[in-house]
Amino acid sequence: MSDLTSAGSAVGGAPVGGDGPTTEPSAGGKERSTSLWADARRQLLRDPIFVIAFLYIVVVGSMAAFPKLWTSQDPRACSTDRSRVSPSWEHPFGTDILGCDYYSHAIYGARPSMVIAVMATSGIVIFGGLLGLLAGYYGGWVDTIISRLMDIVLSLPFLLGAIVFLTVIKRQNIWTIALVLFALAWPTIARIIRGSVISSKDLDYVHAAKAVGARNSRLMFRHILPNAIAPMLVYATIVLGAFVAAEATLTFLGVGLQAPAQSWGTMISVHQVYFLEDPWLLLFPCGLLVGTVLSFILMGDALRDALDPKFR
Amino acid sequence: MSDVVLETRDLVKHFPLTRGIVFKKQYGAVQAVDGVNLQLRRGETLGIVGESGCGKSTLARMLVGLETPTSGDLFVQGRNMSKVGAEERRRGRRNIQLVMQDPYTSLNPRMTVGDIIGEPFEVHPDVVPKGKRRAKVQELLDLVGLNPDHINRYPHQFSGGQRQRIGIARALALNPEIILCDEPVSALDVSIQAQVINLLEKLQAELGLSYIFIAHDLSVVRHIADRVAVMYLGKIIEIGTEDEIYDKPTHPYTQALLSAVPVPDPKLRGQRDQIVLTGDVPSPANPPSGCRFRTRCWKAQDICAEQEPLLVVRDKSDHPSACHFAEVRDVVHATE
Amino acid sequence: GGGGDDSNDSSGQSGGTLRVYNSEPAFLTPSGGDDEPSIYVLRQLYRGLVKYNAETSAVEMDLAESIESDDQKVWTIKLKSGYTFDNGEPVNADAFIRSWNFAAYAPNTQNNGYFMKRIAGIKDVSPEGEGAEPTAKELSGLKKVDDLTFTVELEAPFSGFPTTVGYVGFFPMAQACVDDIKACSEKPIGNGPYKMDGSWQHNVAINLVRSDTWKGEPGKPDRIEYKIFADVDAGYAAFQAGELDVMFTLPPARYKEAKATYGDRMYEQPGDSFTYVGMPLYQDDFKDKRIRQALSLSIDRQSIIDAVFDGRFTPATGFVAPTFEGAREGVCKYCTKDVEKAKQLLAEAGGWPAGKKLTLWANAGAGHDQWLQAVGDQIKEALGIDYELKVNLQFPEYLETADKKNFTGPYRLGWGPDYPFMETYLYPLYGTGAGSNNSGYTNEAFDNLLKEGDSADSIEAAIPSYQKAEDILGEDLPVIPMWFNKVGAVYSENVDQFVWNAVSDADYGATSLKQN
Amino acid sequence: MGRYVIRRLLQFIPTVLGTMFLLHYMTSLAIQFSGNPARALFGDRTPPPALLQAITERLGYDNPCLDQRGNPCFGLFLDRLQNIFLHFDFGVNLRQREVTELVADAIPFTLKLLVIAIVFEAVVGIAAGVLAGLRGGSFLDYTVKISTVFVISVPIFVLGLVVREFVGVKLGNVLRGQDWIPDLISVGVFTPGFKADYPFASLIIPGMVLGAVSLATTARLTRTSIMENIRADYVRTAKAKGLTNKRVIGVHTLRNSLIPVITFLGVDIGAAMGGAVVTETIFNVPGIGRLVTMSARTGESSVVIGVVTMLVLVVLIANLLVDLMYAVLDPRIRYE
Amino acid sequence: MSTDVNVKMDALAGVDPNALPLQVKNLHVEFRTRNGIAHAVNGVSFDLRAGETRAILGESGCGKSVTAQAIMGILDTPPGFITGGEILYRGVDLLKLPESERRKVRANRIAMIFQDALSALNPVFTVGFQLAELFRKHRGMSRKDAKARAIELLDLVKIPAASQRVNDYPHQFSGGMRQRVMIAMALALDPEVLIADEPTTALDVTVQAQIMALLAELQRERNMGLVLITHDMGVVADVADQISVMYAGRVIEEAGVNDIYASPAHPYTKGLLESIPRLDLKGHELSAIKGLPPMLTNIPPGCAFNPRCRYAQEVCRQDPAPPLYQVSPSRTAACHFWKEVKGDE
Ligand SMILES: Nc1ncnc2c1ncn2[C@@H]1O[C@H](COP(=O)(O)OP(=O)(O)OP(=O)(O)O)[C@@H](O)[C@H]1O
Ligand SMILES: Nc1ncnc2c1ncn2[C@@H]1O[C@H](COP(=O)(O)OP(=O)(O)OP(=O)(O)O)[C@@H](O)[C@H]1O
Ligand SMILES: [Mg+2]
Ligand SMILES: [Mg+2]
Repeated sequence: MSDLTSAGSAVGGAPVGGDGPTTEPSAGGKERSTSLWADARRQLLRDPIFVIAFLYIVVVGSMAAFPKLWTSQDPRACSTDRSRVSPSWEHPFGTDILGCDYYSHAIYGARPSMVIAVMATSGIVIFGGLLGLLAGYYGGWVDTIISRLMDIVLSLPFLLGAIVFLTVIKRQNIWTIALVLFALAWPTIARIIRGSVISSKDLDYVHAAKAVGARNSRLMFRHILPNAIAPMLVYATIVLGAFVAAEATLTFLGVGLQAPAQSWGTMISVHQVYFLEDPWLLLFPCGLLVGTVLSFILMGDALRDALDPKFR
Repeated sequence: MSDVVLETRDLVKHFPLTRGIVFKKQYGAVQAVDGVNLQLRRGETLGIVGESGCGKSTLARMLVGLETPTSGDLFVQGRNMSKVGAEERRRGRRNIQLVMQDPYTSLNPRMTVGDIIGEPFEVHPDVVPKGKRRAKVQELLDLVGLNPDHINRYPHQFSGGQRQRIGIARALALNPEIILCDEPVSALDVSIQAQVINLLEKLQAELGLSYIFIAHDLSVVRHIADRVAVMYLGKIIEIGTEDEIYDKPTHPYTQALLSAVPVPDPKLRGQRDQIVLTGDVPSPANPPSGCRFRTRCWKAQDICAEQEPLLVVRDKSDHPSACHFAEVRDVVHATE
Repeated sequence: GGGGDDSNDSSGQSGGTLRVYNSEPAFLTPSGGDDEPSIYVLRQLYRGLVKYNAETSAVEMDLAESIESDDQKVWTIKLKSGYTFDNGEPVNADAFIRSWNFAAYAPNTQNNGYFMKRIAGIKDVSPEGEGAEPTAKELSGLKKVDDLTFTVELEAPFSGFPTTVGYVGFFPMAQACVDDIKACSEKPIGNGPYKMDGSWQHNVAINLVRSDTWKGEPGKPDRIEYKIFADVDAGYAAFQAGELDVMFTLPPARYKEAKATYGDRMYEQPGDSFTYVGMPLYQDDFKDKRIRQALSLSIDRQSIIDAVFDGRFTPATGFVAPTFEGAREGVCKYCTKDVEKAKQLLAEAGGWPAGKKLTLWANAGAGHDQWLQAVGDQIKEALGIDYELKVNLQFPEYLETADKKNFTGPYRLGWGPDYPFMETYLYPLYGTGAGSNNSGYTNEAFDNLLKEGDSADSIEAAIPSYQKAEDILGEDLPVIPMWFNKVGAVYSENVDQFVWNAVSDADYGATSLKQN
Repeated sequence: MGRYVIRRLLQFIPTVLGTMFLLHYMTSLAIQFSGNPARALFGDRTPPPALLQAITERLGYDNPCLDQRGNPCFGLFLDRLQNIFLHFDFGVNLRQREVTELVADAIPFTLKLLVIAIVFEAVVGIAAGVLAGLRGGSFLDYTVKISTVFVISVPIFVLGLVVREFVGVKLGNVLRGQDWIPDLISVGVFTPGFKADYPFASLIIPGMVLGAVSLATTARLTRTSIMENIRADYVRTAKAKGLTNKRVIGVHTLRNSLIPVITFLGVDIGAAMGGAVVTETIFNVPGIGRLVTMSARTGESSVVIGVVTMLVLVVLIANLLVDLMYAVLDPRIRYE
Repeated sequence: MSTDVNVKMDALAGVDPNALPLQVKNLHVEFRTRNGIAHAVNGVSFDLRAGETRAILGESGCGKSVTAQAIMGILDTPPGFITGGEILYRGVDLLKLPESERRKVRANRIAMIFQDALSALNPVFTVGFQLAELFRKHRGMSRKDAKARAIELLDLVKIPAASQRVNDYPHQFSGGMRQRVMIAMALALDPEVLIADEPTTALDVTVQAQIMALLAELQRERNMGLVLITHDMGVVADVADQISVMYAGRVIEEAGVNDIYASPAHPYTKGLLESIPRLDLKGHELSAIKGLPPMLTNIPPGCAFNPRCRYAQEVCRQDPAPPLYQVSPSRTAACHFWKEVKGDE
């Protein structure tokens, strides 16, 4: 009867498990190496909301990176003689109170907003991620110290903390603002990572790797971190949006970027007082800002769905 | 005794229960494994059975070095692993590999099959030279009956049985002598389970492996094991050859366990001598005094509470059994 | 001051509750309150030796019978009798001497101690050296003659002295107030037409009611409620929602809209606060006056005012507010835009160092960067000098930078008069070694003209000297005058007659409500 | 439970001290680098040195360490701690008012605002989340998702300004024109800012604006949580028990789903306090947020330290309460 | 005993007391998912007599639980949809009843036990609350009476110190006790049919023996029909009267318990029996069924088992799938070659 159960495997005895239930149609020939990420990518590209949000971010990103691509006007060529002129063909967004072209302002204003958000976010991802990883992986006193540190920072309400720090630092440029956002926000990511590291460090495959003799660094970076990274990525996307908005809010509170630096935040906070008279002065930068924040959040959402094994 | 490849002496694992923040105070311990003596001979399969929570996995984890014993010694090929340096321990660990219970969680979902099986080579670079690793991985895949072309696939593209084969291939990568299987088939369907069991047996025959095979399915253990140890609350309460345990069980717990296994034969219905135990397994944090089984035992007497029965051969049995009143009773073929 | 009889015949003029905008005051004591919100309240709670005429700014005796001097150095002050504090203490010579001494004595940490700086003996109660301890508790220059008479000796002659004592810092204080200054600030013991109803609800409201101990001309409303706002925009929103009767100021950006909406209930008048761009004369680049003139000539003040401030300011062509006696137009000949002349002057001065950026300074968070940027843009356009802004210093640090003379380029600052006498715009800002002379300007001729004015026989006689001094400034331009503010107040339909005092601003006690 | 509370309270100590030191150091640095905040009291006028010095002393900025850049001023910190913990003396602000008094004045407003915000956020957020969660993927779900996300992506100050202008002033003026609407509504609720005459009603709109920020998160959290729980086995059991749909959702799903939401709401109190900075400024609420913003700008370190320390305590205690609530809601969490 | 409270309060229109307690006819269920339509149940039929135990046997994913959920009416819709068939309770087609009527059947007449008792009990309510709820909502009892009944029930399922344990939460019970609580809950309203979906899979053998003994006892007492879903051939041999073997959403063999074990008529059943290691039969190599069960989104044409079948011929690979052949008066098998399979031993 054994001839019946063995399905012609080279070794004999053990049957080859044929094409499993989850294999793609046998296209023959080449193996496509699909991973969770590849799957997620495919699903994301099919999601119209994600695609629109992504395109929007690409547009904003290119404004930040290559403003010249979008406008040939010099945003600093101003004249108080044409203060607050309504949108026209020549000035599609009109002019601001100093008579500068508002459209080119908006284009050039993308950079500080995006740079701050991107720098602060990469900071918290790297630093927060690392501390979270260490705390979660080693536990014990390492965890105690890092956790207390996180408690201290987290117990400071975010905006209050930012105000205190920025008034103290005083040099309010994109670096310091990014630094403060980073300094106040890293614990959240650290906490997320710590949580997912703690829950994944006892997973069977980590033990399996340990059992073949893998060292701590290998366990951490090869096995634990890649699996903890999905929630972090989702959070990071949302945080990017939050930081874009935070920059504007700090500027409104008078501790954000200062003239002559131009960001959407400064545009909004300078012109918010005119929103009854000349609403477009508020609407254009606000629209860009809200669009960016919205796009980041929606991208984060879509990413979460795509990476969530429950949905596959 | 040169053919003993693995031996434990009084192996103990207690998980402390603590309270306090700065000054941790221990107020008790989960006695997960409490003084286990085992020997594993070359080429043999030692089955370990017992109810959930009795310490089987903890024992296994100590054997492969995932858990440090609280006390006791572990000898691998005569070397006391608790006395050697860290590096040697790491090398010694190569000799014992682990196959885990759940094929769905024991493989890293973000690594390809090739990476998973090849990982041991990266950890121990001296085993296979760099250039030959891929070929070796494919060889292993072939050995466990998977298509070597699937080396770049991810675990989720395989079924449970196939995943378990990947786990076995990973365990085989470092050419170990001992493979520890912690419930390797519990998560699989019967039809698939048989495939894996057959594979394990085939590999043992071909490669001369020694197995420690943990399961709570007594039929599977009987099928594969040469000798069987029965655990209860962190202790081995009976140990012997497969025939001795199944045909001539002497410990009341073993007897109850065996009698509770349903036999897939309706003709035997109502004819078997079923012993239905009452009550639950006591907490390992607070085990009963004396004999740990006495709270559920129908034979229990005063002595059982006072004196812990040793795992020795007694008058009415031919193999070691930790019961003061060890006595053979045929439960499987009871009334045939 | 007249008696208390006139309000009775003009019925419908007196009574009602006036709700006004205010910010949180710092201290409600004459010795401590030096900020606008405090002063607005204090002026209704307290009264001093003199008051200012609402239209002409002229000094009129209030509690004083007379203030006289022969040498402009020793002044004799005679008080009217019969006035008391709310707690019954008499308002006599002691009340004034006590108050001024209390303010001057440094360890009492009273902000208005600053204003006692002209009185003889100030160095002993508030020494200047680093870490020096006061050697006296009382000003040697204050001498009581009898209950209603005392003399004040100044360090140096000052003809404008009578104009200064109408400032709240010179108001009297009761003994009980000095004994517990903290309590006195929470629940003031005033001597004026109103007293506090309840106590100070911090950050929320201050309510005043008519005081029955006041013997002078009574206030019009029965009650004045100061609603406290942290933010002028929030205050304006409340006004729009009908929650305020008077808003003495407007959010800059709302001016146009307010004018359109409340045109007939808007009060506008030239103000006296002076905004300028200071020149760091201690920097080599600014030593040549032609450079300063060129910079000033490049600026179109009106255009900036129109763009950034909705035309709310008056371009400055002099250094003294136009409302002041002795002020003239066109003192500064370089204060209207003339690009050709600017270029020419710059060229004559040897041009601006190539590639060097002009650094424009302002303190952070007060919205100055906007107009400063416009100034920079205009200079850049006219003279081709590129600029950068340095606008990130908080006020304390900014002021310290000014004190230490560390500015590297033109800096914005402002000045408000301490008393209605044109000297207040001159000596403190440009006198050699004067406290607020941040540009480091020194000119002997200027100093001498001021001295001449200070010791003139009367206020009127002093003016010509001061005007000559101002002319020197117009040529030297130690600071570039930008503009004087324009008062823009709005009031609600409940208000019958709104009264603005050119010196002491909105006068709530004199503002009457419609009766219905 | 009591033991747990004590343990948690002890855990606060390092956190509170750490936060206080952080603030102390930041504010000391501020003085070291940018000079004496008392100087700003005099503005353009240069104060007599003795007066400035006396005021500096009175405010406690005379410690010589404040002249050395980078000096952490441990001595000053210890003095402050002593004053705070032994005498409950947090120092004075630039206007020489006791910080404790300032806080006592301001905190009732902030607390009221927070309560309104949290209640609004909880009621509306949870309701929206439940509706969306029950009909995952429907139009309603979509609407809730988009509208809540939209609300978070608008910076709170823009939202606040727009609401103040359009709801408080414009709509309010229309309502105030109608005689039949009671004053409490037209004057009290629809107001552009806080009003002492309507201490509660006039905080409703500011509270809602404050709550709107986290509304989206609450709604989304509830939605996910509901969607997870609605598929849970015990919900299936509840259905199998023949319970009405209302009871299945209202009793068996909601309570479980609310556990993470309540945790979030607790943690959000901290964030809401931060948001109060903006809301209080826009709506002229004389609360803590406005106080601390002003103090930070004028460099009044004692106020900043005092106020933020108290806020941190509030946040920590809120977290503790949430934990306790968690234990009440979820019996699985047991504390020794 | 308090039988009075067990009187069904809500009468169900059209009930024929003489009809079978449960009949499933040609049930079809599909799941509409992102990855296509999964045909989880493709024409399941079986009858259940009072007092009888019918085992539904099959591998993981073959549709056993979905069938049970469809009978209870607790399928997640969407994605699950019943696309055909009838479910008759004493002659009444439950699928045609409005939801409010249907609700009265649940727990009252047909009750269910789930596999994982820990997750099937609500973690945030006491066991007593969850038991008493049934009496309060279906019988309108007061809290106090309901509680008393809950204690009685816990006693009935042999939970020691029931009157104290009634206030405990599920996590405070051991696995076996939780499953007993589930049983108590299912039996509370004295149903005529009990569906037990793998009631002992998560339990140790010794506990499994306790639970199965308890179930058998209660079933006998109440003359209740029991649908036992399991994949444990041993348990089935011990307790079942009738067996339906499922494969890929279809019943492929149906017979009395002795017949199946003695001579399986479907190659799948046969393979299943051969692949279990048996305590009493040691030694010979296990004969495994090669290959894997099909994906339900992509069931092969013809007999779903054909790719794994050693008897398969061309006819098996072609639609339609083999019908249920009448093997003997009381048994059927869906294999074209049932005769060969049955005879081949
Ligand atoms: N890290 C740990 N900390 C504390 N207690 C533990 C830990 N690991 C295991 N235990 C306890 O030790 C006992 C034995 O656990 P173990 O996992 O070895 O049981 P097992 O026999 O493998 O059970 P199963 O059959 O369910 O796998 C259990 O009571 C368990 O709760
Ligand atoms: N909610 C669902 N959404 C999509 N597919 C489902 C859902 N529930 C079940 N299925 C699918 O229906 C098929 C049958 O599932 P079912 O739970 O009935 O299997 P089972 O026979 O009970 O298996 P097990 O022995 O593992 O419990 C499976 O392939 C499963 O993937
Ligand atoms: Mg285990
Ligand atoms: Mg199932």
